Amino acid sequence: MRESSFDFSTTLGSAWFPAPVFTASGCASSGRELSQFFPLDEIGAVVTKSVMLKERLGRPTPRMAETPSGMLNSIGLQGPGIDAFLAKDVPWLVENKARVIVSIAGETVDEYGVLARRLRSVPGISAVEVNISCPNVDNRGLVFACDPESAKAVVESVRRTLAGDLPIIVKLSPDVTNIASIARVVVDAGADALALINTLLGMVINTDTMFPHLGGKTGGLSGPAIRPVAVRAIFQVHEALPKVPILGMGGVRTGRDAFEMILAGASGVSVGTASFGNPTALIDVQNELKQLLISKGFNSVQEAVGFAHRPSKANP
Amino acid sequence: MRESSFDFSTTLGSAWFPAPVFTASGCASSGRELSQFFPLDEIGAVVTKSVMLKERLGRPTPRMAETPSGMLNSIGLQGPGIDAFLAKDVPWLVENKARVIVSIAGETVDEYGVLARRLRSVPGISAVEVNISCPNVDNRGLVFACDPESAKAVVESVRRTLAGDLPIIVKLSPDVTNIASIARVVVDAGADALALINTLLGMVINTDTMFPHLGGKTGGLSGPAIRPVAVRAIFQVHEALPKVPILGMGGVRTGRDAFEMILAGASGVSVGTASFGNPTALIDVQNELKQLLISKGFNSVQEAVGFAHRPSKANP
Amino acid sequence: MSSINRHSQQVVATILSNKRVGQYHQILINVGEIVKHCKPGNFVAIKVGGDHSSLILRRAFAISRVSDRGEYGGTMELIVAPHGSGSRWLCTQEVGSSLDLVAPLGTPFGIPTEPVQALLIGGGYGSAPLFGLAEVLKARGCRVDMILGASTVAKIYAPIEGKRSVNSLKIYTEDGSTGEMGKVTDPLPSLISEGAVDVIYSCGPMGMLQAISGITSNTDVVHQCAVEESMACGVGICMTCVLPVRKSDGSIAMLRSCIDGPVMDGSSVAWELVGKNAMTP
Amino acid sequence: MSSINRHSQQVVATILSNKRVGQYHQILINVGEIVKHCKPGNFVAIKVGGDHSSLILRRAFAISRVSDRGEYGGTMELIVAPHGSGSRWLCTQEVGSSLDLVAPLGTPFGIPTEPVQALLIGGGYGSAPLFGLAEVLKARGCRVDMILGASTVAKIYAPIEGKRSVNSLKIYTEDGSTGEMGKVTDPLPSLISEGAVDVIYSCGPMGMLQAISGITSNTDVVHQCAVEESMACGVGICMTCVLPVRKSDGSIAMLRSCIDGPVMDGSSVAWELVGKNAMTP
Ligand SMILES: Cc1cc2nc3c(=O)[nH]c(=O)nc-3n(C[C@H](O)[C@H](O)[C@H](O)COP(=O)(O)OP(=O)(O)OC[C@H]3O[C@@H](n4cnc5c(N)ncnc54)[C@H](O)[C@@H]3O)c2cc1C
Ligand SMILES: Cc1cc2nc3c(=O)[nH]c(=O)nc-3n(C[C@H](O)[C@H](O)[C@H](O)COP(=O)(O)OP(=O)(O)OC[C@H]3O[C@@H](n4cnc5c(N)ncnc54)[C@H](O)[C@@H]3O)c2cc1C
Ligand SMILES: Cc1cc2nc3c(=O)[nH]c(=O)nc-3n(C[C@H](O)[C@H](O)[C@H](O)COP(=O)(O)O)c2cc1C
Ligand SMILES: Cc1cc2nc3c(=O)[nH]c(=O)nc-3n(C[C@H](O)[C@H](O)[C@H](O)COP(=O)(O)O)c2cc1C
Ligand code: FES
Ligand code: FES
Repeated sequence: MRESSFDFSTTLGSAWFPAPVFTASGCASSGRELSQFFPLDEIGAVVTKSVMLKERLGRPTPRMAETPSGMLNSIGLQGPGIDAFLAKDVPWLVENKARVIVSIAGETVDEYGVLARRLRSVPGISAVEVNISCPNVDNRGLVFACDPESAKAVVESVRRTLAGDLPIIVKLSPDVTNIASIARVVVDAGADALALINTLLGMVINTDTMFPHLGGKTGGLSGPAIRPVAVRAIFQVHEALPKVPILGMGGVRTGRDAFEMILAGASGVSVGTASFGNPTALIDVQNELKQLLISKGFNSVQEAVGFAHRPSKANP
Repeated sequence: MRESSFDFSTTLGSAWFPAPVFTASGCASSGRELSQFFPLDEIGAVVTKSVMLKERLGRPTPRMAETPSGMLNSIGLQGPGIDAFLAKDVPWLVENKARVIVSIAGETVDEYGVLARRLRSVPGISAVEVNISCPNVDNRGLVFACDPESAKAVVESVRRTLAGDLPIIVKLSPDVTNIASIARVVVDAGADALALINTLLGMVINTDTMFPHLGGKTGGLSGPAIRPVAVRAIFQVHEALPKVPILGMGGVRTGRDAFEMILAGASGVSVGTASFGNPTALIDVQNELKQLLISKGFNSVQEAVGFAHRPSKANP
Repeated sequence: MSSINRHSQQVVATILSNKRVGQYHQILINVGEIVKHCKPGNFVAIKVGGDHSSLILRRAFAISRVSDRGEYGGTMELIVAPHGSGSRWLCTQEVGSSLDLVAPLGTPFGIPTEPVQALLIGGGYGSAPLFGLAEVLKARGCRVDMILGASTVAKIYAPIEGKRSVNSLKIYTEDGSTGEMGKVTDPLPSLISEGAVDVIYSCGPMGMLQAISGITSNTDVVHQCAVEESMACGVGICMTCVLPVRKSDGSIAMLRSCIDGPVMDGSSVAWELVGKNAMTP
Repeated sequence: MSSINRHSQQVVATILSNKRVGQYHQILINVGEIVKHCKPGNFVAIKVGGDHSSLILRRAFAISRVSDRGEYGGTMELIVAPHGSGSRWLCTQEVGSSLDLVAPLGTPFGIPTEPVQALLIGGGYGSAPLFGLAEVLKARGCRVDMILGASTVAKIYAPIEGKRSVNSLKIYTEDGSTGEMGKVTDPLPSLISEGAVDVIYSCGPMGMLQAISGITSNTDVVHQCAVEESMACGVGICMTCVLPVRKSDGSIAMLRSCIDGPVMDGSSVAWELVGKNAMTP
């Protein structure tokens, strides 16, 4: 395989991207900050921090704790609200030729619909990521992604509003008994693609103060520590729903890790926490991934998606 | 606090242990191997590898993969079966003055009852750990611990058989949407204590062969990587059921880690994977934990259990 | 903000020296070209723990001083307190070993265009960036007084060369082991009422910065403080390092101390809300 | 098994030398007293990646040679192939650095009480423990022939001193870059039928061990092989390193290669079941 004829592009639903490496929501702010380190148009797309309807200050500090090969965060969806976001952040990204996936988060089912409506006519957006891993205010604070009924209602509401204008990527939580069954529910409700996985719920106790370390008590666990859980989730969901594109994430730090997720069934890979330790992680992962795919004889990303599911000689 | 008057003992249900540090099931074989490195009577107790009714060869190799700050295993409950185990392993442990917690695993609800019956009159056993994190053969391979109904049935069956002879510790899986609700179900069904947590389901793909690395495809994730998930589970369950003793585990490597779990609500702590990297980990953890508790001014282990739940001045 | 971190780069640098000074380590690093863009107040983010490290986040350290002369080209000095695993690892790195770092990061101290009376206040290793700042202020014709404080003498960092760049230096320790017994804030009210201070530059524990802000609050004294919040990324992408800052309309914004700081206007920080639930804006 | 690992200890040892030899590193470590208990076939488990390592498991290496004389007291030599992150880290450790290791572990090669004709077969770094074994066998009056093989010359480990302790040494490479072109198993059938071999001692890739077992299966030749399975603990507590072994009644047991091995009776290993679902016993 010569590099020149290798097809590095990928698709998520009807959205096309020239490369399969993306930022992870909440790990690239609105994109500007990383653009000091590399041109944003070189990667597949910028997935923006989940935006809510109103401005939000988020959780008290400390908002982070480092853990072995991982970290906890409890940002609490701090952000400017959808209006300021659409007025300032999206135009800047479009001007800088970045492809944009907007991540939205609501406190109620209706809020998701309202957020989706705001996005409908905004130029330059490639897809919407629906982050359902936040607590449902109407329903005892239950996380939408942990409850099939709530998850379904959210996706239906977004689907109704967008009606095919933009591909819908639904982001799931790994903190469920059966992720493949939740995946099936949201796909039936209208998801075009799935993002797997959000952080795992975790806690660190500060042994000096003898209280939970984070201002928000619990936090989301991310980074290399969780990669085996992410790969398992991607593998299980791809096995159950082989035709549904997956945006894989959770602990990707090198091209090898991205390749692992593609073999498990991801069509694209997001890099989150790794950028905190290495501001050019996205570019490094992307270059290494391309070399790996070529060296393994693949002609395109697409050929490698889910390759680990092929029948083996040893265990047919 | 002077060391001499410090009370390092703990209890799990009606069972008393002179120290709160235990082996983790499956991470100390039957105890003999570790006794080359330290006397077994120095630690709280040996929790034996989950034993099944019949001899079992387990899963094909490779059975392990190292992951960032963790590892996957897919042993598949290899073991000699309950009869050989009771004939050979338990007497040896008793002879060597180790306190013994026997871990049992069944493929059906009835098997658990049968296993419990075999233990009833065996001298020298302090408690039974019921590992319900294995697949239920009768019920589509669903893991008992992931299904409240199956979990309940198993615990009831063991409870009926043991009728107070031995404390029952039920070991839960973190791979559930709501661990506190499963905890409540098994306590209502008769568990005297809970063991938290078993491994997380994970996968590594070998990027050379481009197949899942483990012979069993998926495996259980253990080690420091999962500690934040374990601490969170212990904290949540202790909050929901403050009177139920918890045996905490998942990534404990130092005295600080054990202390963290005790603050979260554990009455005792098991050390598993850490022994693979350091054969005297149990002794090191135990010594460090004791020093920490004393330096923080506690008079006993008991005083520190769940201490992180006290109201704080900052967030009353 | 789009100009912030415009000059920051990731470089692999070599340790030229590593000396214990009291309870700190003074570490000199050969960083090359980037020193040209380093200003007092900027910080550096360092990868710790080696190639297979389980510590995945960089650690932030104030740039104490830079030099672009000398036999090694651009060098940077850090003053590191061995606190937890990452900073301890750094303190044990030997001369000749490599460090992966990103610098310069964050906002620098603002330098007045006119000569003013500047008071520099440092707590513990917080004095590190103040000596470089003093030199710049002196070159602008400012009067530069300095007050350093710490719990005990071993935590005072005050190199002899540094003393030359200030007009006066006063030291306070809580245990009285050197200088006056007391806190850096003790002399402040009288200095301010005497009109001896136009601008305070401070760096040190958050409690100290808050106390100084309290004292300067109803005065004309400008207070530029270098804050210190737990940081996961250091480059503005994670939102973990935020501080509550009062906007002109009185509402609260949570600003990132890595990119909208570390140097902030002390009077705008809503100190009473740090670590509290800030609620809606 | 209760006597196995009776002498094993965790020690912090110092690297005395680290030389590249072909594609391997020859690493000499000052381990002290424990050498007294190290026998050919035993292995050592080493902590890798430094203090904050994300690599939480030890790495196993055959003990190539030990010496309890010399200026340093007890020393141990390892031959390490840079394979993945842990072994590569080990190969980059410099003279003077410390290693945390547990040794000696596992079963040693069985030494015949009578003088026999021994054939030692090593594949790649598998030759490492064979030279020490050769010395012991020679001292017992055995005839010792050695065959080494690898894909290419850089993967043949055959130190000059080592050659002195064998009666003959033959080398095979798959690419013919040194010695004969071919495999170590090529000459076996004729050597056996000539009656030139009583016992084979082998160490190398599992495929090679299996092939030798195939050739010896219907002969009187005893085959002691040192196997290599992925190991998490190295001390018998995790059950990850198992191999299917045929018991006398024909049923299969899964034995731990760390504690019931690495040296095993080649004829009892159910090679065809390695990595397969062994089902019920
Ligand atoms: C802008 C800035 C400048 C600093 N300048 C200096 C300096 O000149 N000299 C010096 O000794 N220290 C300085 N610090 C503090 C230094 O960053 C921490 O001591 C260090 O990060 C602790 O890491 P650790 O691994 O030793 O401790 P751990 O407690 O094990 O660290 C755990 C995690 O928390 C983070 N963390 C813990 N404490 C702090 C803290 N105080 N600030 C930011 N992150 C923290 C770490 O980055 C790490 O991710 C500065 C911090 C900031 C934000
Ligand atoms: C008894 C025994 C003796 C050995 N002797 C030698 C020797 O003398 N020289 C030498 O170069 N190598 C030897 N090996 C192989 C050596 O242990 C592996 O090359 C090494 O563990 C690979 O670690 P890594 O981090 O470089 O690779 P990785 O592939 O990154 O290792 C990942 C994990 O898999 C395990 N693993 C991977 N390959 C092996 C393997 N072949 N055997 C056991 N565990 C493995 C590692 O221990 C680690 O936990 C021996 C192995 C065993 C079991
Ligand atoms: C600091 C931080 C903030 C995050 N914020 C969001 C968010 O706003 N929306 C979202 O869907 N996921 C969010 N995530 C989750 C990541 O997008 C990603 O799913 C997760 O971190 C796993 O990937 P990683 O290990 O590469 O970071 C956040 C993660 C981190 C670490
Ligand atoms: C190799 C291995 C085998 C295990 N076998 C069992 C088992 O038989 N029964 C059980 O209840 N848990 C088993 N576990 C889970 C541990 O007991 C423990 O719950 C888990 O590993 C988390 O603790 P750790 O991180 O300290 O290892 C096993 C874990 C490992 C790593
Ligand atoms: S440390 Fe990440 S935004 Fe400031
Ligand atoms: S490596 Fe753990 S039992 Fe052999």
